[in-house]
Amino acid sequence: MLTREKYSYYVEPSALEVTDRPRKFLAAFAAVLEHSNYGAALDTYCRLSAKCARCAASCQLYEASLESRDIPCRRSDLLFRVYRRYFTQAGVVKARLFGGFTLTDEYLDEMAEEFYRCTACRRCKVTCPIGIDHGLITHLARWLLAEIDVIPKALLVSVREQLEGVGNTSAIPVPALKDTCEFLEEEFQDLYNVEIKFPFDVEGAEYVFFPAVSDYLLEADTLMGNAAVMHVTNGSWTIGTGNYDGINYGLFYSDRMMERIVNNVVAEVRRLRASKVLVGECGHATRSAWFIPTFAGLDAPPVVNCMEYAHQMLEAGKIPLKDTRIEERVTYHDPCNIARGGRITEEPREILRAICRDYVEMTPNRTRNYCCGGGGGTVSIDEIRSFRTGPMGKRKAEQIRATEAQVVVSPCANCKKQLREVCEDNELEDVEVVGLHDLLLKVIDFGTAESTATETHEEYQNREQPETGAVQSKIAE
Amino acid sequence: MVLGLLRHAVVTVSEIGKMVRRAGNKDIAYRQILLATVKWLFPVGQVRRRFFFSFTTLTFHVAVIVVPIFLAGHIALWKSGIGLSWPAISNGLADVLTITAVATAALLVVQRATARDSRALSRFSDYVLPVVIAVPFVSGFLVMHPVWNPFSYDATLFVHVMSGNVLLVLIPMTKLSHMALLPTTQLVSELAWHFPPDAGSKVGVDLGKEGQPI
Amino acid sequence: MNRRLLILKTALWALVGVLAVVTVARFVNGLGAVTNLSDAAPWGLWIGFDVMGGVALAAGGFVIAATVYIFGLERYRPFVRPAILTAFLGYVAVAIGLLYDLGVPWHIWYPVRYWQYHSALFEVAACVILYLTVLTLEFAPVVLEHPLFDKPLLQKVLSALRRVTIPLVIAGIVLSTLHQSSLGSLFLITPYRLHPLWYSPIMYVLFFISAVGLGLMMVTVESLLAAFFLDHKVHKRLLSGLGLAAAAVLGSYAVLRVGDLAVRGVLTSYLDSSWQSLLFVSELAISAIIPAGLLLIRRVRSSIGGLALCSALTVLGMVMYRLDVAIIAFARPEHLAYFPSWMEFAVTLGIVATFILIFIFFVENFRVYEDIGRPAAGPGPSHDPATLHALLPHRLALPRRFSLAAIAAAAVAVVFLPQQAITGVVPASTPVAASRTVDGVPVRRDGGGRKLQLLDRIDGVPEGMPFLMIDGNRNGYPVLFDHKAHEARLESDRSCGICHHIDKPFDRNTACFECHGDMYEPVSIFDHASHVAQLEGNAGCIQCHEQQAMEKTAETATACAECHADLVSPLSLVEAPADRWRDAVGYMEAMHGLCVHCHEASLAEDPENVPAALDRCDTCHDADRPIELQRMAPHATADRGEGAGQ
Amino acid sequence: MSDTVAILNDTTRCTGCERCVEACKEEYELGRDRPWREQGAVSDLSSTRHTTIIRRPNEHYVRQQCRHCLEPACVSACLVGAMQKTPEGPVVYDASKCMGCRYCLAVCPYGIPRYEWDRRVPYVTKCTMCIDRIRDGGIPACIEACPEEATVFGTRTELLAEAHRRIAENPGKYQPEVFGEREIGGTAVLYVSDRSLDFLAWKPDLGNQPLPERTWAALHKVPPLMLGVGGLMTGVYWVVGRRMRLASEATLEIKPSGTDRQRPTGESHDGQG
Repeated sequence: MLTREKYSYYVEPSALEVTDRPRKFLAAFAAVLEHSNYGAALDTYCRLSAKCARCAASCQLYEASLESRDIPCRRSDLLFRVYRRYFTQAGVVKARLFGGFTLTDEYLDEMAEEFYRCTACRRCKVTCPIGIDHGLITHLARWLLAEIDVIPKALLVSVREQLEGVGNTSAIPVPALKDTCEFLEEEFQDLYNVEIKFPFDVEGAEYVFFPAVSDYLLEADTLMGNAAVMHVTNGSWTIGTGNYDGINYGLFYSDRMMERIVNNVVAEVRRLRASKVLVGECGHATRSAWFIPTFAGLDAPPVVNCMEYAHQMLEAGKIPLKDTRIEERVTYHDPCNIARGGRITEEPREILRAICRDYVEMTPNRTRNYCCGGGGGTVSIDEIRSFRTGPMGKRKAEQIRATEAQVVVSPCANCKKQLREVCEDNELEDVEVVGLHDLLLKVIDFGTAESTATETHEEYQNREQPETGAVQSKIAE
Repeated sequence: MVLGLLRHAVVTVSEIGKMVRRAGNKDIAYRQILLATVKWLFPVGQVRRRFFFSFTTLTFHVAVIVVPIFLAGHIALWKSGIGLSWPAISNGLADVLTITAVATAALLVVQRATARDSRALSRFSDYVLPVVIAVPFVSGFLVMHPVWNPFSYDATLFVHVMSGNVLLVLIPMTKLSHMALLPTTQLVSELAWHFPPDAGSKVGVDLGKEGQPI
Repeated sequence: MNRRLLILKTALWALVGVLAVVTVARFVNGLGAVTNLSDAAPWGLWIGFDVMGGVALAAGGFVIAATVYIFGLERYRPFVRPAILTAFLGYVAVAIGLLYDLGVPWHIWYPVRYWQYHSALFEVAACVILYLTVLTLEFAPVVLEHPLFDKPLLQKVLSALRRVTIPLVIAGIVLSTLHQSSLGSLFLITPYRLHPLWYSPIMYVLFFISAVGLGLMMVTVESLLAAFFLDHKVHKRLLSGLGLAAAAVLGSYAVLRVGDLAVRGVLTSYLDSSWQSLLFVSELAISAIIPAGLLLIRRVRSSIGGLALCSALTVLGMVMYRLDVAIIAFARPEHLAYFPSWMEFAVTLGIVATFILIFIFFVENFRVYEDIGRPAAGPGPSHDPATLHALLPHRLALPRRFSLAAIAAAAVAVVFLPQQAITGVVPASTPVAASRTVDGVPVRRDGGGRKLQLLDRIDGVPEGMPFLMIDGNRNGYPVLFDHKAHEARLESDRSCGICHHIDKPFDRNTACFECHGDMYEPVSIFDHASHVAQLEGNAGCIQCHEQQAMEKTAETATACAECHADLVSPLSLVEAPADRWRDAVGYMEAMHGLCVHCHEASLAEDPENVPAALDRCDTCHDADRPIELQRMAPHATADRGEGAGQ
Repeated sequence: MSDTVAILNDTTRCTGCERCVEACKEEYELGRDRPWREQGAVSDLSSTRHTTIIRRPNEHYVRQQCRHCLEPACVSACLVGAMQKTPEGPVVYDASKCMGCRYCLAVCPYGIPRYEWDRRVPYVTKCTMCIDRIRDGGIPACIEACPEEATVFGTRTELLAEAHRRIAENPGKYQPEVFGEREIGGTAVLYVSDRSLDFLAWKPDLGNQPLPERTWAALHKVPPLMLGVGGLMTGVYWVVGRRMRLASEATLEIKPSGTDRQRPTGESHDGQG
């Protein structure tokens, strides 16, 4: 039963039967203000927002759509109005005197629609003269909407699967996981004639590996790249069969879910008595992992992104490289979640400069980069693909076209899926979107004969991809 | 007014204190936040797409901040009041800056009305505020040059002082409070992301959703 | 937190805000700036209410402690802790109130160092200090029970305190008996000032018994208020028990009081209808007779309304008794009658509010009342979208709400601060009036001096001559100045400049009072308005204030002499001080400076043909004249006090 | 009473020339009189004027100053002993001990001590009979400055004799009694006057009983009261405690219903006699 007519994205049928939503929304809002730290930020933003629309100049969605509802300040004002009316003394007095605004269902629907057009890439925070973080407001608004069951079905189903179902967002049972890994090991054998094992449940390993679980289905090369790097640098790592999913859609729509998912990750690390968390190539997985100290308290396991690890090893010269380099023109896309705060921007660039002959930068980049268009979980909502690749992704497509690069490196599962869709829909078919470790895989010298055979780009292209239908069907119904 | 501002500051600081106490992840990059605050206070290199609007705001802010604080007359008042004094700018410069302040205030209103993006957003107070800010500057200018002042000296001085007071009263009520609160915005935005460890579960308990299927 | 408590706390925080402002004014500008106290009224509201009233109101502590611990009436146990808390906070409030009243507050502990045991005040101070420490020890267990303090060392202290409670209670009772009574004996030494209706040799007994009665009633008031604001369950049966005891005590107080008057034979004097006897009757009725009578009736005693009425009356009455003794019945001259300034009320109310807030804090966070542990989480605000209540949770809302109330009240308080509270005490200004010409006839005086006799126009004596009646402050003691005689002595019109040493433009004999505007204080003679008017308004500014940007003050303006060169008369007797242009000395000093100086000089030159008593005060200031003036100018009342002593 | 120094003021001789006031001001640099709100006229006693002339009708001038009583109420009232009666006689004020409670202002029968209400740190001010001059063998500044011999300095017995001599010599002229001889136990400053000087005190007849005796009458009962009440309380506690213990043992054996104690008699209100 398609529930498409209410919002531009699917919602659980039960969400439509929720009655008395404004009261529940206000109750949730009061509870969140009570227990969280959002109160002070929200109050400061309500007072200071100067409505100067400078953020409009930096929001790629507004530049493309030019609709006034897409101005970040206006979208956040939806929530500010509710806060001012119900949660400030002045608002209540004004309401008592002049009647004024009351929260209605239509208003909530408008909020639901607006807040899922924004990918919370926080590009507007950088240019806002007052420093208002509209990404934070979107994050908070989505949590409040989630409390009245307005959650995109794609995210809801994945999280339900992760917390109550099989244990990860793509519902990959452990045997399927092992089977994929064996397949990859065979791949190593015949491609590079090297014996690389995917270690499972190694007690006391230094790293527990948490990639985006969709890598096991979609990004075999990235996994192989990761395994290769770990093998070559003989880092002690393992994959926890209890929980091998770094994805955390809670970050996108509900702190409640995020808290539970992060606690699961920490529990797994504790179960394996490992010391560190190694996050695979995924922007939001890394960012969620950075919240581990928040939830796990003082003795939280430190978090290392696989790129940071690879860069560290490369600097230390522990990764033997072939003398051949990647020939094609390569450019790098900064995933918002790890680049906006400026935490991981230089490491991937140095690796790429080391292994590519023709590396070129997109402009703007690093902390002021454009969002791939599918951030904030919107990538898994396929029904709004036209919106994502259209208004949202247009700016990105132009950026890629400007660099004329053949290969776009993006160390984030969501970004890769989105960028591939953007390239398909914006006549950039010949551009290939890969992860950083895919390229690393090609240049690592395993020290065995076969490894010298450079596999040309085309052979790689038409190699048979593992079956991906399973995920699609799961999300659709 | 002074008491109001004092309270404003104390309440903000106490709330920030509470946030830090409740946050799960306590190591906050204070140095980095400080750096960001300083960068925001002096927005060099921010002038990009809507250059003209940015230029007006910058000059407006320079004029509006420098003149009241460094005017020789004001400093003399501070000196006779509490004995505090600091170097002042020349009166010529003060006149020039006052005129630029008034001009840019007018420009601000015009640009806000003409630009499509900001027109969609602006509330009534956004148009009125620059005018209210301009009034003390105009009356101040007239008080400084009684010869060109068509009105009586005392009336103009009264308007100058009272409009200044009105401005001070408006600070906590309108967006002018960014004067007082701007330094804390960066810190507050950063702290908001430092969640209390059990915030989610407590909200779940409050809303009676504990243990319910997702 | 129910709505009533919220409103109460907001109001209390507002009072604290006002207290803050007045505290700053009091300690920056001293006592004179903030209070109406004077030499004739050294003790005002702060001593009358805060110290004497406060000590009496805090008597509940030792009364209940005695009832429960000594007389073993266990069922009054629930009242012990609140009573001890009230007593403890009451005595701290007394100490804080004293800090405001003392001229040298940092010497407040000196009674510990310097002993002068002949003084009743020493006994009060010693017992209050000791009793405060006893109360602290008595109340400490309640605090130490809090989980915050369960460190082993503190627990040892707690158990030690619990063991020593009985001796503490006994010490508390003894000390209370001593200082409640010695508060009364403070006034034994002033029989001549305290009205006979209140003064009695056994005042200390009356003070002690009234304190006991008040203590019992105070416990009732406190539990009723706690019920109203803090949802504390009222033990009606126990309160009625207390009520009966109070009735007995108040009754005996009233009998003793009236009996004492009869014994001293003063009873007859209170029958007259003076306001003192009216005050005495109403005070005695409110404090003892009505409550005691009502409390004897069982129905009243066991109804909440009855208890509330009686306890309120007693509290009001006993506080009135303290205020009467300290202030109202304390004789002082009419022109120095004392009424507390609003700032004194603000400090008293502020201190009371602060300690009620602290009381509520203790009640909410420690186990003071059995049934009020943590405040019960009241029903949350309704989240219905049409609601008109702010939904912000208390954690965020309360600090803002209370600080707003405090700051707003403080701002209003600053507005009402009188000038001298801001800039320090300013001497009162006495404007000077013009002298008047009147007819009169010189009359020979027996002492050789020439006495001038005022004439009424109707007398119409031809040889009468006009002379000036100089009475600057219109107090009815004029000085008669024979202008003609002086003119003759100083060679007629050329000599005007001798006295008229500075004249206004185009005026050769500007009168003294036009410049010397105040009787005693120097006053500026520069009239800015007339200058602006003459120099064509705005355009004229720069003629005096050349540097436009600089602050326009007297110092930065051009000197007066540049325009007004000729106004200083060369003959002037008054030597020209440097900045003569700005301040003219007080009128009295100017007149004495000119006249007395000249009289003494001329007396010294040729004593023969100059009347001998020229330099004596009563030559000019004739003490008898007011009687005549009364006849001629009834409006000029002689308001001179009979003398400072009276 | 050892023979203290004293002052005799004869109001008939005083001409109101206020030279004594000027001399007092110079001696202690008291400065210009200012019209404060808390005092009557400018010329009343104040913190800048320790002695003044009260001007009464028909040239009757009375010099008002501290009477330096033999049994001073202010000395007995001051709880820190800032006011002391010096062996030589005058009552002096020690500012370093004063805590500003102003009890002395309230108790002085003649309302003499004045307070520096305008000062931020105020102290009591009053005439100290130029104690330093007396100690160096000199005489107070005011007496030195009086041109009319209206105020004379000497020992009290001497001046009493002189006063009675003057009254005897011109009977019609003076009031029969010397003011200050026996009033409230006698004062060191004596007055002979042609008219009654009752207006100097708060009430015309102060009586001859020294004021400190009235407080001491109550205060000397304090030690016995302390022991009495202490003993009473301990006794009652012991008695009541024993009875309750017996009652509780009784209830343990035969478990009757909880008997209700009779109504409390409240704190015993006999207090001290």
